[in-house]
Amino acid sequence: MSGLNQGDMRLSGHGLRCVRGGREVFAGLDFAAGSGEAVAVVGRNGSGKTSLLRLIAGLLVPAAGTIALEGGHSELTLAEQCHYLGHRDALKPALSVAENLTFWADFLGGELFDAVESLAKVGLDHAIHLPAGFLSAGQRRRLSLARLLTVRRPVWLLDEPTNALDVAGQDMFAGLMREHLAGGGMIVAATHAPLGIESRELRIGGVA
Amino acid sequence: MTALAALIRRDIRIALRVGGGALIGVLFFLTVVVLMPFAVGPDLALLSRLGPAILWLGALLASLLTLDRLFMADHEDGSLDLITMSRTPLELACAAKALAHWLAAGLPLIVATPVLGLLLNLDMIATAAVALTLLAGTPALTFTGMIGAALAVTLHRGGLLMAVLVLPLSIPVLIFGVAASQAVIVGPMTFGAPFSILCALSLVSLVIGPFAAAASLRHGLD
Amino acid sequence: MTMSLGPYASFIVASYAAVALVIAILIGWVMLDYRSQTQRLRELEQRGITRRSGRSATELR
Amino acid sequence: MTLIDLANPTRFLALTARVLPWLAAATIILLTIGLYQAALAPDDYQQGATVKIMFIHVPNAWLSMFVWGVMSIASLGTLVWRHPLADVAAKAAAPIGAAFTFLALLTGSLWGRPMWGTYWEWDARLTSVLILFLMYLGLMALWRAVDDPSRAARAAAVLTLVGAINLPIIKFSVDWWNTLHQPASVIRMGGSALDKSFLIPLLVMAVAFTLLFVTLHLAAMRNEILRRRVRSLQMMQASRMAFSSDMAAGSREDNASKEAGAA
Repeated sequence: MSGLNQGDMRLSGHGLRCVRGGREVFAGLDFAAGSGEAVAVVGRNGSGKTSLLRLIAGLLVPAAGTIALEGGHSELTLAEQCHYLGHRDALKPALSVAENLTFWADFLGGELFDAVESLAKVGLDHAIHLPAGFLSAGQRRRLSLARLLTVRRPVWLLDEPTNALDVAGQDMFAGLMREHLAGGGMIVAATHAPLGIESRELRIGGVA
Repeated sequence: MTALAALIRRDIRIALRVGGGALIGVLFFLTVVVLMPFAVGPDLALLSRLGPAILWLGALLASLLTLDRLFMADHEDGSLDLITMSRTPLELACAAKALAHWLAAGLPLIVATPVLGLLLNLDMIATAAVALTLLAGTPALTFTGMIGAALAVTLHRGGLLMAVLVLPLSIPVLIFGVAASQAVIVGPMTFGAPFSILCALSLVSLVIGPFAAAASLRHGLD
Repeated sequence: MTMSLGPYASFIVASYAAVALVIAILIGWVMLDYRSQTQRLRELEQRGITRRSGRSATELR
Repeated sequence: MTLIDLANPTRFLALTARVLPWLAAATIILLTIGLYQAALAPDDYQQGATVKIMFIHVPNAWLSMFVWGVMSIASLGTLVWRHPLADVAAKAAAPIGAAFTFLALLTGSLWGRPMWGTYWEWDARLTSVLILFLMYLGLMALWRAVDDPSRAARAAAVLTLVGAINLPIIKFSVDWWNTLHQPASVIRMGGSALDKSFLIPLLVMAVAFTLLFVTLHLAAMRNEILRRRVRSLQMMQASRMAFSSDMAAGSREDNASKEAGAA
């Protein structure tokens, strides 16, 4: 994990306002996370948890406010230093598990970690040659997690990451997140269920 | 560079695997061309005069109709989000995807052209001329069609709407493609002039296509 | 034995050759496919994946 | 051995293994005899030696229709009797049928060149075969488009049967279209008036090619059954991993890294 940390990093947003389809989702939102910290975004359905993650990932443009990563790589944008794990798995059923993972490793680039070891960590190591279409929902999620491990990014943006994972999978995932934080990474997770790690709570959209 | 090569490799692989649509385009091309004589009659002299036009129309429809899933599939499974976020400029990624599509679906059309030329009673030189113009012109079709494919993602609609949007844009390519092949068969024009315009159209679309598609995709994200 | 095939000998030879070639491709495809499927079954069995009946999947007799 | 006995794929595989060598041997013997007789057959007074192309063109044309017939029966088996091997038979037959149809077109075109002066004439008979070829290709595309064979089987069966009903209609329309535009087709085979010296080798070749199809079809069906076994075993492997993933990491690691190296 040494390569991740170029000193202390700090991800912060100020006065964020998000408008989707003419409707204001939230406004005046502030948040911050330093190296080794996790933020759990909570709130009722439709309160804008996913929108916040997509704002940070650069997939949505904020109507007002700024998001910045201090101490990160100077030549890269914020989005390029983020991992985004959304509802959809970004997997191709026709390709094998290994082909899916090595594609993202080759395409996303940057600092890489061994793909086979990542698959072993998420418990998919003997499915390497199976088509991803044969995997169950939980196994597909594990394969997506392997992408987070193989391609190194300091900021993890996780949208309901424990969805479809069984109890053992959730434990495994909590371990991976702890490892990431210990290496100086940051996590912003939108979640209903407890994350399984120590985290700061960011409540949006009022009381649930 | 490895990133783009990986993207091209992946898209070609998916197109050739079970469920991929690479060869359906050729089959469509074949079917459209075979349908024509039933409409215009089996007169070989007539067919050989219409041959280049029929082949060009078939190739045009085949390469555009296979395009509408170009970005849609990646959008539906979330891959497009990751591609947008990546360190590879979205314009280059779009160009790579279009190139992969052309290799998997456009090249087979050109390979199939000689066989279809036989059915339409085109002689060797005419067939070669049509194949050459298709080789020069189909990249233009793919790269302009890509804009429509990107709009389809933005608008959440594929299929016919895309065809309606893109077909008018492909008229110049059709004009000069058919003109160049006709020039070889009947004259009176030279082959060179329309063919160089066709090549120029391809080059222009290679530049415009990726930028327009990337711009459309960026605005279409939600 | 020599046959006189007339002025169109090349067409006759070409059609027989084409038929031979395509049939050879068909036979080759069937045989290679068989080999690759049995190979994959054997690999799967080595990894301890067996059929419910407990019998070998490649077993034919 | 009744149809019910054959419903068990394992028993079918056993039968195939026993029968295939004999079928292959019979095919080779008949083909040799047929080719020998075809070589000895006299030249036609009108067409000269090109009539020799008939001995391979006609069997291929016959098979192009026969295979669709086989697939139609198999499709009935899928839709009506729900015979477990029916869709295997239908799927395995499609590429072989397409290959024979392609050969019928190719030899027809090579035969037509000396007769007509062009490789291709929009002659009613050739055109119908061309449409049949397109339908074979479409059917193969359908099989390829869906990953799960049992789901594809229904769609393919419906399409095959619709095709079988439509083929005579297509043939009729094409004939009508053709006579509208030009006088009847150029090649005049005397039909039943065909001379015995042609008829016997032709029949032998037709039987030999039919046997060839049966041999290839059985072998392809065997491959298809094995392919489905691979598929179901892989699915089992995928679902088994879910249970073993927690303890798996250690014991299987060297195995896995070896595979990744191979990939």
